[in-house]
Amino acid sequence: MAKGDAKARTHTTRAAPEPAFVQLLTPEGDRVEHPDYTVDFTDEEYRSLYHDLVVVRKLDAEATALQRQGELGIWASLLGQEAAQVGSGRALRTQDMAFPTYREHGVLYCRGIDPIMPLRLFRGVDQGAWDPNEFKFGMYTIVIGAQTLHATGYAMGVGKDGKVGSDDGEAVIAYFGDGATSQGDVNEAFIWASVFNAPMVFFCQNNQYAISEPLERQTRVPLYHRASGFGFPGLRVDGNDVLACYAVTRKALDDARHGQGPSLIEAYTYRMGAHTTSDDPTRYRIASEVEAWQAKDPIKRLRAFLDKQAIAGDDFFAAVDEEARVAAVDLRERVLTMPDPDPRSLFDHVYPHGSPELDQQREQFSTYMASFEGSGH
Amino acid sequence: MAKGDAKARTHTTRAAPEPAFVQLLTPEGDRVEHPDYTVDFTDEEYRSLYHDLVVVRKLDAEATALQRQGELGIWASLLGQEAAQVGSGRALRTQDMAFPTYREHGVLYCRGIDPIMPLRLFRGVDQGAWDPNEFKFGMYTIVIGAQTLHATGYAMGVGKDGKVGSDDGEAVIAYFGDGATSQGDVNEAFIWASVFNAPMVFFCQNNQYAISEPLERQTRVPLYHRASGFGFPGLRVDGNDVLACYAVTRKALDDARHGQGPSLIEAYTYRMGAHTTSDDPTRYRIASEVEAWQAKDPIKRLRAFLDKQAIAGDDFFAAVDEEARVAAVDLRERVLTMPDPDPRSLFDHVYPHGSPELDQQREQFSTYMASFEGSGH
Amino acid sequence: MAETLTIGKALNTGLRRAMERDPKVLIMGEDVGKLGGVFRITDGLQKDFGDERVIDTPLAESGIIGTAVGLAIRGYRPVCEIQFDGFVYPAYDQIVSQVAKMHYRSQGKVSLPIVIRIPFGGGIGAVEHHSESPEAYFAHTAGLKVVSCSNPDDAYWMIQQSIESDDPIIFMEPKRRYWEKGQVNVDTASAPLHVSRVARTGTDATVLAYGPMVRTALDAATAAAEDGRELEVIDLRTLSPLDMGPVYESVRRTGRAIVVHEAPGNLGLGSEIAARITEECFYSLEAPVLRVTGFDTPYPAARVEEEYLPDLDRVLDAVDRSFGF
Amino acid sequence: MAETLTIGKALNTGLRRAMERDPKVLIMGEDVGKLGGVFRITDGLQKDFGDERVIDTPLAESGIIGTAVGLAIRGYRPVCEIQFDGFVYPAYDQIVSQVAKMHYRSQGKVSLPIVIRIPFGGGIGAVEHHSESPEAYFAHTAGLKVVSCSNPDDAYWMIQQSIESDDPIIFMEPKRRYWEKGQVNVDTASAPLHVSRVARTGTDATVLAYGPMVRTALDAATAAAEDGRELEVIDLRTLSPLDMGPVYESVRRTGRAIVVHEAPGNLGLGSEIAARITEECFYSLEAPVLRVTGFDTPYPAARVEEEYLPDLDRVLDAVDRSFGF
Ligand SMILES: Cc1ncc(C[n+]2csc(CCOP(=O)(O)OP(=O)(O)O)c2C)c(N)n1
Ligand SMILES: Cc1ncc(C[n+]2csc(CCOP(=O)(O)OP(=O)(O)O)c2C)c(N)n1
Ligand SMILES: [Mg+2]
Ligand SMILES: [Mg+2]
Repeated sequence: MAKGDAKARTHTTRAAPEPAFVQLLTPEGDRVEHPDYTVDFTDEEYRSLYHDLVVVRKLDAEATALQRQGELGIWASLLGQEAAQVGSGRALRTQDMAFPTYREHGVLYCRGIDPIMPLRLFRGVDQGAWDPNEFKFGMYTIVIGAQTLHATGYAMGVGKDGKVGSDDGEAVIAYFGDGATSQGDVNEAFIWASVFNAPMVFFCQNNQYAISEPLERQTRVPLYHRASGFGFPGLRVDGNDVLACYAVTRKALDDARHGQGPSLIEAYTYRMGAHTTSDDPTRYRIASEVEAWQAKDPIKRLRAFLDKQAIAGDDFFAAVDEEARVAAVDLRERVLTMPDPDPRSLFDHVYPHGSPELDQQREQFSTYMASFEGSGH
Repeated sequence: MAKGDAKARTHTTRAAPEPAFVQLLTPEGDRVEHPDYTVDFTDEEYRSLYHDLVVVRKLDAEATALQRQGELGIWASLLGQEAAQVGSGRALRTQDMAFPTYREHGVLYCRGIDPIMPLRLFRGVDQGAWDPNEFKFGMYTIVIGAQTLHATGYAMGVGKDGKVGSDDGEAVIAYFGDGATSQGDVNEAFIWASVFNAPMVFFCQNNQYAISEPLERQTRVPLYHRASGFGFPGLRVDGNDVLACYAVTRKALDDARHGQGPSLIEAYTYRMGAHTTSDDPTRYRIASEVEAWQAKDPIKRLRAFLDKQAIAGDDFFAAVDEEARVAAVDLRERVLTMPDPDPRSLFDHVYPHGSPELDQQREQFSTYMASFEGSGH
Repeated sequence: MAETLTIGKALNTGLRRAMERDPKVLIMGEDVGKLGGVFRITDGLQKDFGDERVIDTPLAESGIIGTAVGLAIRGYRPVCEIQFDGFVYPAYDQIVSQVAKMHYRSQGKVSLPIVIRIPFGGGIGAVEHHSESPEAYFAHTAGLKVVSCSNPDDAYWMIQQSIESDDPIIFMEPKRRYWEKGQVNVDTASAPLHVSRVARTGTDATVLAYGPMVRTALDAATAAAEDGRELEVIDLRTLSPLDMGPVYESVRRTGRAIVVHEAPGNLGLGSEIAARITEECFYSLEAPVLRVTGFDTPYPAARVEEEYLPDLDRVLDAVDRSFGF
Repeated sequence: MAETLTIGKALNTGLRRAMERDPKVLIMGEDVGKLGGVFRITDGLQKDFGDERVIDTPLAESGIIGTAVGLAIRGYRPVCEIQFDGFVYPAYDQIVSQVAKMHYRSQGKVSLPIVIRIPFGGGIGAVEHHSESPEAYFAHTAGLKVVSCSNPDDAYWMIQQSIESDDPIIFMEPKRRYWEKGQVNVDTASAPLHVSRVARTGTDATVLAYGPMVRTALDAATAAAEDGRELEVIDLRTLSPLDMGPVYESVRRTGRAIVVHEAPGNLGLGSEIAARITEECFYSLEAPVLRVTGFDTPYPAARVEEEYLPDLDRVLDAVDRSFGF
């Protein structure tokens, strides 16, 4: 029954600016009502949402700058997608688990992980070694779509643990992009989640591009339609509206934790920057398109709202900016002073129980390295 | 527009015995009307359809018997699925291309391929060496789902060749089972076909089982729903009704050849026998279920129809049975006298351009084999 | 206590023991439930442990392994069945990019105690994709361990040891030998998981084999003995890491080595083993290490598989050639 | 006529020539269109040949290869780009079970003239999955041919020869060398596709390499020459089938061989080459064939990749060890 409801819901999102999606805050910063979704944040919570958006964008910009200066090998910027990430990331309850791609720096931040962690990965110092179980946030996953199956398996485990069916239930969210929807793995994850009625939320950030390829290379209908063919609800949300992203994700997670199975959220947004710092988007998209999206900026609209509603004023905005600046300076300093890993560490952790072959290789390598010592090599 | 039509069609199949599907001939042999589909066969054509159903079943039974007697390694019987295969197989126009699984002996027969061919494969004499391009019928594909991508690629090629958009256009049909719908490849084929608007018909024989696993292990909604999520029409047809299978496939192929893109047909049927001769279905399904489906037998109902309509009488039925018997005897004789392949042939055809390494291995092998000659080995 | 079991039944019993011992152990795969798997290796387990622990999955190998990864992160110990060797490839990405690497990437924070069972090899008269030997693909992949059992006692113990191990393990089952019987000591394991073992002692040449070819090698040794040649047969058991100690020791004594496997020779296990023996025992070798393997063709039609597969005669022929050096 | 081109530009120009020559040649892959591929190897091709021939595909590697199979059956000659080495695995099933086998299964009735281009190897400071060397997985697979170019002239010609060949070919591109320049003779190919070639003559030891490691081997030879040791360097070029003739000839002269590759040593190409050399040149070898390879770990984080990758010093160290025997 709940399933039926949810499904119907998919098709009842009110008439909104093309394309139809759930929106609670217009680009101009006006709060609009939606029949099925709302938020009741305190002023403090609104301000804190704004804070997170600003800090996350600033840290991201700092990482991009660090890459330009040669301090990172590459960087995948979240610019433009802050609302989708902070909105969904804050919708997670403590017990919920998230499985990211390589771009979810905003969600990572909401999970309380030190924002330096992904920079270690992109600097090439490690491969993203936070503890997924400690922070309830999986490892970054670069192979497109693979994490959606991990998330689904994890969610099956939640079910086996009896952690579904109450307010304390656990839910799992899998992040992926518009491009990822074409991978077999993602579609298999849809099947598994629906067959096992796993407590899953599939959160697709449709940022309109998979590197250079526009959405039309992956689908000829809106992506959120995909879900219905697998037998679970799908909806589209304004991905630049942090309130709407929060509301729909919170609801989907709560449905999942109460045993109502999976759902798909398509957060309709835009990748404002390059795919990564290695990319040159001028080759495949025009400036006017980017400008049109500039007008829908997620931070600007929340700021306008806070302003209009007198929830926050210039002092607050200045204070947040300063906090973000300090955080960025701190990030930079820690990156610059980050030591390179010990070469011998490359042999560590291949196997939980080790391997005599690797022990031997490590030893030979150490001897070999030692042979250069003192030789000025 | 045509696309819209087709889609609407999906949801307008008239109220029919549960589950809702396109049916033109009831299990009792009564012709029923459908708002969107019909057939206008001549009496001769009706009789010939019946002929094919009977012959195909008889040959299949003979193959099963041959396997039981140790003449084939294994056999995948089509018992129960004759209508889905002959109906769709005869709906193909000469220029159309088909990509089968390992069970499409009925379609193979309709394509004019000597029915001995799959027995060579299941006997272990070869790996199914008919010429796909000569017969417009691809090789049997055992890896579940792989052929759906081949079909889609082929269909993209049809488009590139400008062979879409007129009555002479070419269409491509991919066969697969209910189990196959869970494979990444099949879902990727849906995506490719829809993005490139390929002239494809996806023909899923839902025979209710993937070996021992019932449909619920693959989906929680009817399989034909899957298509809508990918943006093309899907429908369910009574897979035991040869007329309906013919009609819906013919229409879908014609739509495809005229440039209206892909569609999915779910032929709702039942695997009356074991998955293969190695399988023991008593482990996972009950006799009463099989009996219920017995009443929906595809041949019985067409015979009843021909009888009631006085299109054919006992003489005809007897003649067809005799023809089938003779064909089966012929098949058996040819299997029994089939020579084993020359062991040296195992080195042939690995590469179109050969390989010096293999030439050497073949030569060494020949020398080695020769060393036994005269030794009574 | 010793029981006489087939390899298949020993695996089944070993799985049962593992499930009894640890409630986190799950069985996943196609048809593993009511059917008990197409080879009945999981027979009766769903009946006794329920369908939350013995899971008939949707038909997609990447899904099986990918969800097993998630279950493992959640604390489960999934034992995944791949129905036949030739059907593991759709899961290849999840195996080599995810299963193999997660412990490394996470610097040990995530262990994936996943066992992937693969019935492998030919000789059963099957159609294509049902007779392959993909072990080299996995052995070449750092982060995976690969083992293969050759007899009921090893089947019984190695499957349990694999499930207990926190390493991700590819468990290659000699499908053509499933019905072969032997004694199983159900009280004590005769050896740890990652060691190779002398299966027959000999002095003249060393024959190395694993899985289904161990029986072939032993048969060859029996035949050779009649001709007065004593072959030492080593059952490798662990394919990655290789346990070369007993091999080097043997080859240093015999001066000759022959590696036997069904997989194509080119870049098969035999090439690695030959390279290592040559490096380690260079001055002991009377002849180059020879390889008796499947040919470098796709697995052929069943009616010629006997010619494709190494057999007693081809092993003896290689022994002769070794002595010809 | 000789032109100076980078390896990347030589590939691009070679692709263009092939497309001009045969309208059936198609380019397929992720971002191969407007972007020209992440390495710009297909730069400008969609503009000039249209999007029916240069196809930006949905993001799924199995789909790319699976549809290429269908296009090939229809008479096309698809050239598929896999964006990075570590992303080929989702297509593994289609490659090893379909592409590799269809000619064999159909007894020659179906040819699949598909080229699968894979930029491979490390040394570019990338994140995980972007620096792998999966060639052994393909070389072990009967039915595939595998080649790798190491310089602009070969890049230009080998890509054209691969596209003209009816064999399915895995074309390994040395991504870290894309920007290295060299002379390309655009009139005549210097060699057929499946031959190895002496890249530098020498008398003391033979160093075998392919793709990105050829440059490393040549640098090592230059350094060794300063120390009075003349290394012969052979660029293998074809990894399956291997062209061992020139290798045997060389090793019979030098008595020593060192194989160099980035891929992990365990079951890498080096093991096969070592095994074959030992079989063929047993009495000529002064030392076992040594291997200088990536370690048996997943590809490590970029800041330690220099230690992971074979370099000049490690090659020279192996030469020293070879002389130590
Ligand atoms: C299996 C695989 N194929 C190719 C790539 C290379 N690649 C990295 S990101 C990307 C595009 C992803 O697009 P999308 O899913 O929309 O996510 P976005 O980057 O836009 O957030 C591609 C093709 C990859 N990482 N994995
Ligand atoms: C990739 C792959 N995995 C597993 C198998 C083993 N297998 C053969 S048939 C089959 C079930 C197929 O079910 P379905 O698609 O419904 O087709 P049906 O046999 O019912 O016609 C399975 C699991 C296979 N052939 N290929
Ligand atoms: Mg995107
Ligand atoms: Mg079925």
